[in-house]
Amino acid sequence: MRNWRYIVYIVVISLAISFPFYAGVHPIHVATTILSLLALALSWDILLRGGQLSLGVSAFFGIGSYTTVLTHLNWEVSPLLSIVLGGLAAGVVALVIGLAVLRLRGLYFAIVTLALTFIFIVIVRNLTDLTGGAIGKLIPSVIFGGDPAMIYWLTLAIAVATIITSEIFQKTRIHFALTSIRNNEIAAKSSGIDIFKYLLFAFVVTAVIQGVVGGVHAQRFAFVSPEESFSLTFTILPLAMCLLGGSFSTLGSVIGAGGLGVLAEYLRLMMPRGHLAIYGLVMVMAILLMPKGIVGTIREQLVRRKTASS
Amino acid sequence: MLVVKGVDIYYGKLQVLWDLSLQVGKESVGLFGPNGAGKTTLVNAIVGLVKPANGEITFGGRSLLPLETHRIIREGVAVVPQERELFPFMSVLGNLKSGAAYIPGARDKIDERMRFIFDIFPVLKERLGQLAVTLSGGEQRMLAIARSLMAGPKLLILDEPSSGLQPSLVSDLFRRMREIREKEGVSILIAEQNVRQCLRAIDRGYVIENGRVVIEDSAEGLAHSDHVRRSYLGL
Amino acid sequence: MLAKLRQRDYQILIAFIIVAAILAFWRPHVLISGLQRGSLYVLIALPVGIIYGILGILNLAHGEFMMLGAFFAFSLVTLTGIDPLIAMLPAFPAMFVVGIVTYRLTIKHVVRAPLNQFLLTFGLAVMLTEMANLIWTTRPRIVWVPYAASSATIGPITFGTFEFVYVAAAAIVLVGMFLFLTRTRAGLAAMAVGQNPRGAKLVGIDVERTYMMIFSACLAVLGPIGALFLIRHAIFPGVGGPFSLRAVSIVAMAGFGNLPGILVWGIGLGLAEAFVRSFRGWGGWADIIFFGMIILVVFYRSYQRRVR
Amino acid sequence: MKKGILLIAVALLLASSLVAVGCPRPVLEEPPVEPIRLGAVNPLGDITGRQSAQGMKLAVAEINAAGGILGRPLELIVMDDEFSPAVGAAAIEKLATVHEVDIFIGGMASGVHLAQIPILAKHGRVTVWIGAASHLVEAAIAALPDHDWYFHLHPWDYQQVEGTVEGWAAIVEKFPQIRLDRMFVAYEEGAFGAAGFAISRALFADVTIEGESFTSAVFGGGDFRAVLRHAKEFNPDAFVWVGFDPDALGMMVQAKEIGFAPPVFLGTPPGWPVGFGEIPLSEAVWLYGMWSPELKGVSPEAAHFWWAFIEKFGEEPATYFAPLGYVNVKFVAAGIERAGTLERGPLIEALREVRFEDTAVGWPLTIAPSRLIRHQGFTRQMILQWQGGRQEVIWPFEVATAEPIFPFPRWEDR
Amino acid sequence: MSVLRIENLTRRFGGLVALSGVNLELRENEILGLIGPNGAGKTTLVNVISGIYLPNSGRIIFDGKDVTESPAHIRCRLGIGRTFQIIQPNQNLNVLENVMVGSLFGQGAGLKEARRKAQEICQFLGLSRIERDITRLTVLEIKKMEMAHALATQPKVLLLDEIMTGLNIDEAREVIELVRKIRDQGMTICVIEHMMRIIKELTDRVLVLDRGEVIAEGLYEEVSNDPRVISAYLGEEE
Repeated sequence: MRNWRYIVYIVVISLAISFPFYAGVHPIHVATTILSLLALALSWDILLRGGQLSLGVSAFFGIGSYTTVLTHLNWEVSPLLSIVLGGLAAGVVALVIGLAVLRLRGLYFAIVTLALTFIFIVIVRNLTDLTGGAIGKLIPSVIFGGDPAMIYWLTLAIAVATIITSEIFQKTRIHFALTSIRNNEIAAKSSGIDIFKYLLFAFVVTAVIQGVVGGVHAQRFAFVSPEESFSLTFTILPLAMCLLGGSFSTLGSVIGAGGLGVLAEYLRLMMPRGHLAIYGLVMVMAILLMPKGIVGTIREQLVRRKTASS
Repeated sequence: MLVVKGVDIYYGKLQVLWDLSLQVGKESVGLFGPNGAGKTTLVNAIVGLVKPANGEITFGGRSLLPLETHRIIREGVAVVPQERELFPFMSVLGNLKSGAAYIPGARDKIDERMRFIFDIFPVLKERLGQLAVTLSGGEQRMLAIARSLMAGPKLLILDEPSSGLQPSLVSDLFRRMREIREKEGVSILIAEQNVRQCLRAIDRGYVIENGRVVIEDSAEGLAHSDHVRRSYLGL
Repeated sequence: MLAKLRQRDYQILIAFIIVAAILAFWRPHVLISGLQRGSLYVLIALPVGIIYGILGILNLAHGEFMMLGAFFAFSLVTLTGIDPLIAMLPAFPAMFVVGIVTYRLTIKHVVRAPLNQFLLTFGLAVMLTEMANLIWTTRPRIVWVPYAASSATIGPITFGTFEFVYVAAAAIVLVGMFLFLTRTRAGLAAMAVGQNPRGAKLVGIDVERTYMMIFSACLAVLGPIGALFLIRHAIFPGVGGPFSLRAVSIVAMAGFGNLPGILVWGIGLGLAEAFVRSFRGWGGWADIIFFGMIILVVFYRSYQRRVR
Repeated sequence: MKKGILLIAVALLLASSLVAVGCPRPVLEEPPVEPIRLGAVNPLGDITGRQSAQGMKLAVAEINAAGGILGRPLELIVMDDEFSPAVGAAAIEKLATVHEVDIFIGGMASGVHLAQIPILAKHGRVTVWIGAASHLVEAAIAALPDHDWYFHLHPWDYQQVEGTVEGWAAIVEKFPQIRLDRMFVAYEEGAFGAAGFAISRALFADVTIEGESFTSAVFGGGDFRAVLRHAKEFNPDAFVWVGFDPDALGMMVQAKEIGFAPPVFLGTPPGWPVGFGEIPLSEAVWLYGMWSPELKGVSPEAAHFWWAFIEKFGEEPATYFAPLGYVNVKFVAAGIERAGTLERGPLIEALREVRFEDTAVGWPLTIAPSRLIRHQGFTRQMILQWQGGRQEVIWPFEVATAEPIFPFPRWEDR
Repeated sequence: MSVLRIENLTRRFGGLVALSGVNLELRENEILGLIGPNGAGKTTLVNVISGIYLPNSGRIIFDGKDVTESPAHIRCRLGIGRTFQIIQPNQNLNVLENVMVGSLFGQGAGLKEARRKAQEICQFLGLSRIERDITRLTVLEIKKMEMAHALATQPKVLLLDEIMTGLNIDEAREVIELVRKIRDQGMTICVIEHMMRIIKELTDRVLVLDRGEVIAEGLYEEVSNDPRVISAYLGEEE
């Protein structure tokens, strides 16, 4: 029966990889966007598993975007390498500010990470010489010459890497550390868990993911600006996807991102004007009817059925 | 006064009370049993925090089952829960007032009730302006009892009043319960693990085990019951 | 805790008065516009603080509800031609009803479920904005009343006077809330519910109803606030979003549940912003002051907590 | 809980019916024969994008009513970009591959368009764009190996400023009492304002310019007192604010508060709040624009558009993107007519030759190279002034509808 | 031979002195009872020893090393294990996984090894149904799990904070037997209780705390007759 599972994995992965061969260009674009949001959602969830609710996804996304564009422009670093640098820069920034902000908990952590996003916006906007100020910067050419399939594969690779990271976080000792921290920090400490180390590690790893996604975004659309690169959309949309799909699991974010992404596309088609209102309504309804997210609710039903039969 | 009849309660699939019946008239009644026997569940069921699957709970002839908790309290049932459930950042005075303010009959008699309470718990008078959170464990327990008395209840239910109290305070507490019973004429139901101390305060008692009533007897009878001795007094 | 002045608050108050005195001589207009703007922040943040303190819900759609209140007042003004100040009166019950409906349909189900309320109130924000967009479009709407631009001159400085209404309104709302919470039975119930909902049930308080009333009352206040806002600002569907963010930030800064703190930090931020802006060419950095201060204060608080 | 779900369901119904009423029918007109497909991308949630799409619809309806072009009807497909680069880019891809449009039209925000350019370039189909004024966009297009297929009707940001430089020179010459030696520019701190200020500073060569940024009311700002105070201290001949529509009221009210009434008070938002002209503070405020409703008095085409639009949609055009959308389709139609084919080469050639003496925006339209790209349409914007609640055209003098009011009347006299 | 020595330990919370000048010595392989009325500072002492709070003054010497300033997780790894009075088991993990956390981080075991050790310990404590959901455990099982979790960190010293609370007499007996069994494995144990009966049965030596101070130390019989203890613990004679 175990093998059956792997067959599903293989089918899904090969379908995902071969997607550009049987899908039109528009679906590829949509899928690329969904995949990058998926990576953001999952990275957000990884930190949440340690009990830390970050509202600073946009900050690392933006840092990644800017680093990518600036290194690419100023030092003529190749696009792929510049994306890696974007991730590294986000990681380094996370390491530095993590030393301070990870001492905070709960809503205080959330508010400070959000405030940091705005501080980055102000800094980027005012350092006109380096960043191009409010107007932003332009790259003369898009990565891979704008080939949507190549960009899709790149994004897919990042999303898969994020999924693997997430699974590693779920299957190794890190999982035990993060859940214990989320459950009760004092008890976790007394079990020998170095809380700060694990949270910092998760914070940096997720920041790197967010930075890389930001870098790809910048390379894909070939420009950065404070409003676009630090847009709160990149915090809120992944958050919504993760919570709707179900937090604390890899599958939850995957389903949430896929579901909400496709839904958004469908709504846009159905009603060119006003689909965003429905989008909001769907979020509200989902929270009211499925407070644990899609995966959480299904899992709960399964458990209930199991206990009922036993 | 309070009649519990054939009550079954489940937590999910797990049944915790089995066909449980008891009565409290104008008297003090003890409800004994080891941890996990279902005492707290029964208390919660009476005040409407848990709804039974079967059975009936009436108070003064009126069914309590369809009522929400705050309605039951307004009917004249007061409860001192095990966790005390005070308002930590409110003063002692505020806590006391809150006990009477939402009970139709009691809200006009706050001063009168307050005098009565200072009579029984003089220490609270000294602490009137202090925040509840700054009181010691014993004082908080007194405040919780005093708050429920502010409502001028017909029935007072205490859940594990001795838990977390040092032994010297426990006997004092039960002495006061006796006093309240005599002065106020209020019916009292005490759910307790500590049988020996509690027997002084009650007229009659039930012993429950695994969600079923196993013994019902007078205080005198319970004190001499072998069964009770064996399982609870550790003798 | 809730609405209780402590010694430290007095110290902050004195520090405030000193800062104000210095500003009054050095840059008087900073004092005036900072106070006015800060009061607006306080006005919008206070209900957020109350809702958080009692229901445990951080309402991210707060600014959007203010937008709704402002549009209600606007519709009333344009349809009937009444003065916006008079439109404040019907705006109160109207928003109260909005509050009740919102509570019953949504908030009720997520009280004290921290993650979900985040998403729920955010979903509400999106919905309200987009519905307003469908009804009124994104074109900004304005009303004009001559007193909105009234001004006074004292010595060398000329300044706008209308926004002192914000200061007065903030004072009224704060004092009103304080009296309500400490002097009335319903207020006592609200405090009790906020501190211990289970305990509140056990003294006979209808917790559900208290939640609903407090939530609705806090939204109802947004009706008049929206009308006051309308007098000085153009309104459009997205007008509330930034204020949601600011209000939540101020509440976080004050320490969740600390109402006088909202007053202090709301006005403090107003003054700080006005101060930075008063230097020509540095206005672009004003936001960094706002968010930087939030970060510093939050860190200071957590540091304090750890030492204690 | 059951009851709750029921309530929610009712709310859902109400909300969706509201949405259904609020949103226009899908913008598809069923064609009898193979139509010519135009694909437009606009931010439909915003008034500019929505009315721009309406303007296009009006033009398509008129052309189809007259028998279409080359015997084929026009089909217009409008997609929303939600002001998001990712959505806007995907929309182009969809129009190209799913709807297989022949020509791309539309547009608004520069940020969105920057993301669309690579995809437009990949498909290389004829594109006639009426938005995206940023010089960054021009640079991005010029950097493409080939951009013959790209037509840009909206003036670039620097051209807009060049136009005002030219216009002001003409105004100062014609009305000697007006002076323009010292200018104070208050600009919103985002891309729109920052670019406006930078270009103004570069192009108004003979003018002493000071500037300061402010936070627009769109982003929760709206407190302009410090900026206005600094402007007052500077004592300029002209005060210019570069911001968005919601900033308009605050600017006027707060300037009046501190008694700041410079000889020229000028605002450059993309549109104005509803009823702005009716408030007394608006009198004699200058503005720049591509168009004015008052042009219907001097331009027959503008007048035709004005009344047709009102008749079709029951509302007045509120932004110049309404007539510009109309011109967009008219221009494309004229090109196709002239080329007699949809083939790329001849069509580009024909579009290059299209010449309108008069358009819905009141300007003549011809295609000429701009600083960096080959096919640029309009290159100037007008200088207007609010007079008696109307936006009167002051310059160019050929289409002027009124004489300027100068100097700015004192606040107390209103 | 002392495993843990505490010298002159003081801890204040704001104005409240929770512990003042506490001296304590844990001898190898003994069971020490730590008793005292409510608010005496028992749990605070445990928290200071395990590193949840740092002391204001004083020293903690463990196994010959000064650990006064060491963070909690380091002390756990050195060999100070503890249970909590209010147990908050990790709801997202099953029984075995909860126990595994101890060996994973307390002794740095790998996943496989941790699982094996956790199984061993559960078996040792008579904890069956280890794949079970936490929410369906009995009180006794939860207590056992808490002990198993602490044991899994392989401590030299085990601090049991009110592990008997909420158990009935039979269950308490079972736990007392288990504690003895654990001690026989060569561990040093400190039991915090306020039920005298259990202390009497279980411990070798007793230390009495009252208002943050050690007021008596010695064998149960000696201590229980100490008038200071009686008045502190049972209240002043009326």
